[in-house]
Order: sequence, then C-alpha cells, then structure tokens
Amino acid sequence: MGGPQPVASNNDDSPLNGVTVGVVTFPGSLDDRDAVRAVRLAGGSAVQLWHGDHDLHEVDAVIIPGGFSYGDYLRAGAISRFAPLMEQIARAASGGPDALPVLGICNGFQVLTEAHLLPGSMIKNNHLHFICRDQRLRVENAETSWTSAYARDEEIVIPLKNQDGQFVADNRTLDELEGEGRVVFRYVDGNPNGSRRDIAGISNIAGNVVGLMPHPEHAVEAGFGPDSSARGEVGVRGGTDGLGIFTSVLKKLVG
Amino acid sequence: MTAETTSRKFNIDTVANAEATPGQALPWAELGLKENEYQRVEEILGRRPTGAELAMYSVMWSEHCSYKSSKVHLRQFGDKVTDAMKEHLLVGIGENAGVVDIGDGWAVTFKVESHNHPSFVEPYQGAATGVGGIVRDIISMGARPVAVMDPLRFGAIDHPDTARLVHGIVAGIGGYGNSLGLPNIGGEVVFDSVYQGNPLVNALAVGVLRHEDIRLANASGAGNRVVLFGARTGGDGIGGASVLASESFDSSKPSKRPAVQVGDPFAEKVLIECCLELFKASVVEGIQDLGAAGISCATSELASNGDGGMHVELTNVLLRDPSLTPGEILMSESQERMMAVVTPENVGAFEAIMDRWAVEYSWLGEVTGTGRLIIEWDGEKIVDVDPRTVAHEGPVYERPYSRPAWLDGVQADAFAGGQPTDLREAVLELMASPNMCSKDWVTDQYDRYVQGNTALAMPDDAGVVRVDEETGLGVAISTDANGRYSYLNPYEGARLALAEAYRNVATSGAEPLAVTDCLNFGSPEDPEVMWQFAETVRGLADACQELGVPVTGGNVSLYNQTGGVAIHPTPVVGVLGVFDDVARRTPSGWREDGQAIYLLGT
Amino acid sequence: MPRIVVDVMPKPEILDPQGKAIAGALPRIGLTGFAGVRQGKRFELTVDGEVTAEVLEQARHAATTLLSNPVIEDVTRVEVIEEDGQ
Amino acid sequence: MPRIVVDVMPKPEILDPQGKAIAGALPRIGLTGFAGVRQGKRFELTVDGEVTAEVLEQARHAATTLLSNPVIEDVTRVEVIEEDGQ
Ligand SMILES: Nc1ncnc2c1ncn2[C@@H]1O[C@H](COP(=O)(O)OP(=O)(O)O)[C@@H](O)[C@H]1O
Repeated sequence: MGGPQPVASNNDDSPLNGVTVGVVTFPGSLDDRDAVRAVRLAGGSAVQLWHGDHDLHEVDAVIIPGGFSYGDYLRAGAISRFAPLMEQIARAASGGPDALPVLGICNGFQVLTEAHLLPGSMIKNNHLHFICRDQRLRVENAETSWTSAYARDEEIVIPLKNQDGQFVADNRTLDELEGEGRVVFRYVDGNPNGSRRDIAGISNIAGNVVGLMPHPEHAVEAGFGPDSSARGEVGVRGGTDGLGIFTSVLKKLVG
Repeated sequence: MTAETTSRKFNIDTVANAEATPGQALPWAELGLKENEYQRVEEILGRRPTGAELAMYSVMWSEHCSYKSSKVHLRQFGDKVTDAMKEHLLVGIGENAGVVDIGDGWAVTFKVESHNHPSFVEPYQGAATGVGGIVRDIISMGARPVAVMDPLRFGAIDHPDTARLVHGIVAGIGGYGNSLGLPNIGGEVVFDSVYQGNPLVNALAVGVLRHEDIRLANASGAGNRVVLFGARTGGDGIGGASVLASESFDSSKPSKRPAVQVGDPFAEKVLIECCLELFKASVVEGIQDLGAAGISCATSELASNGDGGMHVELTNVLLRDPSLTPGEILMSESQERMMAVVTPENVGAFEAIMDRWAVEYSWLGEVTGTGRLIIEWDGEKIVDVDPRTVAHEGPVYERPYSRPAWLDGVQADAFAGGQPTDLREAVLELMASPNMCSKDWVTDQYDRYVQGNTALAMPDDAGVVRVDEETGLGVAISTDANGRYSYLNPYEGARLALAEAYRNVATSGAEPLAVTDCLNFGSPEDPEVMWQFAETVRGLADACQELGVPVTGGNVSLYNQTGGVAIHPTPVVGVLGVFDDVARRTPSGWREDGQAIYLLGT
Repeated sequence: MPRIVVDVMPKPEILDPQGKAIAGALPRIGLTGFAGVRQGKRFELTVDGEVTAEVLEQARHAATTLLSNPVIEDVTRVEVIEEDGQ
Repeated sequence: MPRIVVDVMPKPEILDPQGKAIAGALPRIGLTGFAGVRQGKRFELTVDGEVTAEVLEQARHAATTLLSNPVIEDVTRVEVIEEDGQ
C-alpha cells in the first residue's frame, strides 16, 4: 500500500476537519472496518494504516482493532507486536497526556500488553470457550483520552466476544492499577471470563493509551448493536453505548 | 518466489510408458473405481491411463465430485424452472455457487455444503474445514463473504459419544468462522439417535459483490498463465490408501499420509483479503477454489469450462511434504488454496498483491489452444486428457429405486396418547427438551457482531445482514429441515422444509428470491434410500416451482449410514430473500407489552 | 512433589498452522537460522506421593486418551522428572 | 536436521485454566493419582545446518521475546535434541 487509505471523512466545515484517526490492519485483523465506521459515525475521519508501514502518516490518534492477528495461534497479539508500525506507535504514544491517543480493542488490547504499552496479559477464558454476549461495564475513569464523553461510574452495554479474554497481572500490578485510577472499565453483572478484579479495560499513567476487551465499535449504530443499553429500553439491536469512546477522542483532539 | 524444482525420483508412469505397457495392472479398485468405470477410462483414452491420470479420474468420478447417482434427479431443478423464476439469477446451477441480483448493481451468492464424515472422524477440524471450504466457494465467485450459518444434527443427547461430537463441532465452526470475521447468523441444532454414527455438519456461506465483479471458473485465452496460491500442498485427505504402487519411491520409504485435514483459518482470512484485492484490481480472468479433488478438480474444471486447453508442470507445485508423488499431488485436499488464470500483462500486478499479503504462489503453466489438459512432471508427460471427460462427462447412474415396504406401517403408526393431564407440565417439558430449548449455549460461541451489518441473528428465525450501508439494502436467510417428516413422506418433507425456510424469510420482512439445498441421505445403492432421494428432489423442485423461487446451487451428501442403517432423509433447505432496507426487518417474538396477537393461516 | 511430564506434538505429516505462523515471524525479527517450527504441548502432572508403576501407567493412559488427540497428535514423551529438572 | 526444543510453562503463580480443566477431568476417567496439572508449550525449531553457538543464541532470543510472554510464562528449557530424541 502506498500511503494510508482514506475511507471516511467528515464534512468540510466541521471543527473536526483535518483531524484523522488511523485504524491499523494486521494480517488477520477483523474489526478494522467496523472501527473505521465507528469513527465516522462519531463525526470523525478515519484512515486505514498498514502494519508493515514505517510511517504513521500524521494521524492524530490510533485504533488497534479486534481480530485474530496472525491467527492468535502462539499468544493473542504476540506476533503483531513486532510489526514495524508498532514501533512508531510505541514511540508516539509515550510522553505524557498530549502524546498520541491509542485505543486497543480486544486483540488490539492484547497487542498493547504484548508490546508492554499496558501491563498485565490476557489468558484463555476461565471456561475455555469463545464467548459472544452483550456485556455491561462500569466506566471507572472518565478522564482518559477515550472516556471523557462518559460520566464516572456510568454504566454501558457493549458486545464482548473473545476466547482469550481473561486479564491477569500480579497483585502488585493490580494494586498499582487500582491506586492510580487506571482501571478504566470493570465488568458488572457477572465476570464473563475470570478476569482479575473484574477488570475489562485499563490505561497507561497518562491516560492516552487505553485497552479494553469488549467491543465499543459494535455498539455505535442503532439497528446493528446489542439489544440493550444501560440508558434504558432501546429497540431491536438498538444499543449505541459504545459511541462515546469515539466521540471522546475526537473531542480531545479538537481541544 | 518460485518453486524449487528439484525433481524427485519416482518411477514416473508417463503417457509413453502407458502406451508401451498396456498390460500393466493398476489399483483402480482401491482408488474406488468400478470395473465398468475403469473400462470407460481406457476407452476414452484409447490406452490404459497413467498413474496420474488414474488418480484424477478416480477422484473426479467419485460420488462426491461427479454426482453420478444424483445427477439424473437433480436435473429437475433446472427443468422445472420458468423464465420468471430466473429473473433475478445472474449465475445458476453448475458454477461454484449461484449468484442472485438484489438490485442497485449488487448481487449475492450463497450455498450450503456438508462436511459430515470428516466431522465424525475429527469433530473440530472436520467442522472447521467445512466452513473453510464453503467460504472459498463464495470467494471464487468474486464475492466478499459476509455471513455463515450452520445447520447441525447430532445423535441422542445422552449417548456417550455425543459430547465429543457436539463440543468439537461447535468449537470447530466457531474457531474457523470467528477467525475469518464472518458473523454467524443462524443454523439448527437437532438431536436424534438416527444421526449417532453420522452427524450432519452442513455449513452455509453468503457473499456480496457488484455485478461487474462476478468471476467464473474458466480458463480462457491461450497464453494466459495458470497460478496456484495460498497454502502449500501436503498429503491431506489422501488417507492411508496405498496410492499407486507404481509410483513408489526409488529409495526412501514414503512418509505417512494424514487421514484428516487441519484448517488454518488465518491463512484463509489472508486469502480472502488477497482475493478481494485481485478482483478489485481486475488481475484474474478465472478463478477456482481447491476443495475435494484439489488440483485434479481445479485444472480439469478450469480447462473444461474454458475454450482451449491447459498445460501444467506439476513439479512447480509448492509442497509441504516433499515425498508426495505426482498422483498424490493431484489428489491432495490441502485446504486454503486457490487456482487462478492471469494474463501475461497482469503477472506483475498479481505478484505484487501476493507479496503484500505474504501469500505463497507458484506459476504452474498456461492456457493453450489444444483442447487437451496436459500435465508434465519435470518435462515428461504424465497426463494427456480431454478435460471434459474428467470434469463433466463422468459416469451417470440411473440407480434403481423402490418405495420401502415398511413405509405404510410407519405412516399408520399414529400418535395414540390422549390429552396430557397436566398441560403446564407438558409445555415445560417440551420447552426444556434439547431440540426445543434455547440454543444460546451454541450461539454464544459464535461472533454475530463482526462486520457491523448484522440486523438479525439468534434467536430470530432468519438471519439478516445489510449489504449496502447507504441504502440499507440487505438479505435474509433461513435454513430448515425436518428429517422426521421426510422419513414419513420424503416428498412432503422436502416441500415442508422449503415452506418453512420461505416463511421464516418472508416473516422477517424480506422477499424470498432463491434457494440452496444440502441433501443428506444414506447409500444410493439401497433402492429404498434412492427412492427417498428421488421423492425429495421431486418434492423440492415442485415446491420451488409453486413458490416461484429457483434452486441456485447446493450439495449432495450420500452414504450417511452405519451398519446398514441410513439416517433419515434430511434435505436442508436455505432460502435467501432481499430487503430494500433492513431497517424494516421484523424480529421473531414479542418484545413489548400491550401488542395484539393474531394467528394467521390454517 | 514429583512430576511426570507429557509431551505432545502434532504428527509430522499434519499441517501445524501455529508452527507455520511462528516460522513466518522469526525472520521478521531477524532470526534466520531456522528451517521450520512445530508447536506442541507440554503437560506437567504433579504426583501426590510416590511415582509408582501404577501412577506412571495412569499418566500414559491420560496422555493417549485425554492429553492428546491421536488423530492429529503423537505423544512423544511420558517421563518422571526430578524436582527442578526437565 | 537437528532440532532445538524450547519449553515454555505458565508461571507457577498464574492460574492455568487449561491445566485446571484437565486436573478436573482426570478423576472422571478414573485417574486419581495426580495432585495437579499445568499445561505449557513445547516448540521444536528445526535448524538448517549446524547448531552453532550463534543459532543457539538465536533460539534463546526467540524463546524470551516471541515464544513466551514473561508476564505470564517462564522459559524452562532451550536445548538441542538428538535426532529422534526428546
Ligand atoms: N447451529 C446453530 N448455529 C447458529 N445459530 C443457531 C444454531 N442453532 C440454532 N441457532 C439459532 O438459534 C435460534 C433458535 O433456534 P431454534 O430453536 O432452532 O429455532 P426454531 O425452533 O424457532 O427454528 C435461531 O435464531 C437459530 O438460527
């Protein structure tokens, strides 16, 4: 691929004009086009980035989407972490609150832990099955680059779907995460996979890098989302609780 | 990258050798050919076949590839179609999958296939490679796969072997389909002891494409290049069969041949993206997936459907197992491979796309104007055939059939019990039975969200996906079958299966347009089974005519029997319908209080 | 407590997608000395007490029935290991 | 061709869901001699040529960077094995 492929753009006189979110495609990425759609529905522009590129093409934020990169045969995210683009992302993402906002969803979260941009790791679900279900979460930190559209302790319902979703870390790391307010999402109404302390998503210290196992990009469009919302009754597949993740980062980027 | 053509030393049975040694005995019976069939091969060729030719004819003339027992009946699907029924058909029966026009320049292709026996032997891999195979059929039409479904049938829920099969098969379907990023939008789970030794694993895939993107499996244009790409070729699917003793090694012992295929969903996902780029860049003229009968099937079908011939150098095939003989390479069923025809000008563009996705490929040969399929091994001719005789002019049987004598007795055996004394208890018991209860325990293992276009999936009777984000144009699909009805009356059973799938699609709000079917039966050599089959096809073809929807493709799975006892005749019927806007879809069941309830129909 | 190790490898003639993915990744991180990779499983069974012949037999039985799938895998080792040994 | 074997086991303090499931299944098939099970991975790297010190170093590097994740796993062995050996 020559340069990044623009795939969605907002209208010309929006304040978001010129702001772009890059979505990385690895071999085996599955939810990349869904992440692009989510950015567009949130009002932003998205470009697709290729894992083998050495250049971030001046995007203002990056989403590492879900999927089974390299089949996840070794460990989820283990091979993708070595992609040339990951080096660029790692460099741009470090350096404080104004560094590049990076969101890892599901496999993207796994890539971020393998790359040591986020602590801990994911192992097989405690029940050993793939599980796909609508999952209720609590947003425990509404100050990250990706969660400012929510209120602290607000609940949301978004789909969860994975095989290796059990978040583990040693107790010292877990205590540190809790102490520093870096547990961003917690499972409520039942832990679906055995994750330590019901943790569904975390951030780095600066709050620009966030990873979560459930899929906000599958709850952004009424008619194609989960059947429920934490905000009350919605129509068939009407849940759009995930949209706030994408509006959060756009809001942050326009200042 | 190109193949390292270190030619390996076999006792190559060349065409010249076959002509010089007419009396040499060949293991045609071990390879599954009947005596009359072997004689026909000799007649066609005017000599004995070479080992490689024998390998090709034997796999291509198998029941699985040639439909030799079912063909005479399946013709009704074509004969009973009216022009009005064909209105939306862009590609009909005979190609890898049918293609249906759904308007605005969009088309969909869909098909259901079985992977029954492999799933009994190795449930996880058998079911996984079943999904892989049907998805490659869809890709080879030029389409992006957008959803899968999985009608399943298992033995008794309390039988000791059932857990092995259920958990392995469901995990395999999920493991492969989830990794491809294809939402699973429906299916069936049925338990019945008649399926104990013969579980049915049927997999349906649907894909979407623009009209101009339709690709067909034909090799045309002399001078065009033939390329094999995707996974390397291994001994998969050849089984333990002592293949072609005449081709044995000079020195070292041949290594074992795996009896089962292992799927690599990651390789297939990359193959999908890579094929879509090929289509977008218009660099392939014809394309064919490799399934059963592998290279034998792909070369002979491409050549047979084209207007010329084909010339192939078999040592160019990239191998996973270097000990494979030419015959084995031709028969291998290794997964995740495709074959394409590319004009010389597009070779560079083709290679660039392969390299970008890190997909291995090797150029095997070219399209010729000779009308012959010629395959060489290191420059020596080992196959020289008219490809039509391999791919399309195999044996056709009018197998005898007769109505089973036991049928009257079974039909007369009506339910004799009275009203249950405790209705509430009876309803609860029904709802809790394995065939009626919620299927969440299966569907929760499948991704129904990926791609972001799923408008209905479980627990609805039809799955619905959006095709066009701008307009909301989309499709609904339902699959249904009832083996017990078909056992009692195969003609009516087939009609009921179609009617149910049709109703499920219609009540979701879509207009039914086309049908695919997977006909699962016992042995065609049993006249009673053959009668069930004949009645089923007649019933389905009649019902399609009555409802005005054509069959666009499907699959026949025979020999589903153990110890002489056949499964119930099980025609799985899939109906596809179209929505102008999926926002209008209607879910099954009541979602809000206060709505009125009407009962329609008789 | 003593442990019995059971090694299970994909049969040589069977495709090993996991090994294949790793083999593809090695050169990308600059490791070019390898012609191929196979990925198998290693189980460690902790024995509650002494490793009698009977327990070893149980381990062999577990290896072929539960720990491996004989259709696609081979048990390549069932062996007692010393504490902290391999 | 010579092979280098790399064994990777889950860290003792990390819960191993697969090992736990197996430990639960063993008594159900009548195998009661075991106190616990851990499931790890075994990799076999085929070396194209001779196993030099440099190749062995490459294998060690692969073991710690790619084949294992130090947060949850330990590399318990990197060793050349004899043909047909273990
Ligand atoms: N094997 C399967 N794969 C995917 N979906 C399935 C499978 N089996 C059942 N389903 C889905 O579960 C729901 C309930 O199935 P079922 O109980 O068979 O419904 P019904 O009895 O109304 O036909 C349907 O949406 C159906 O498509």
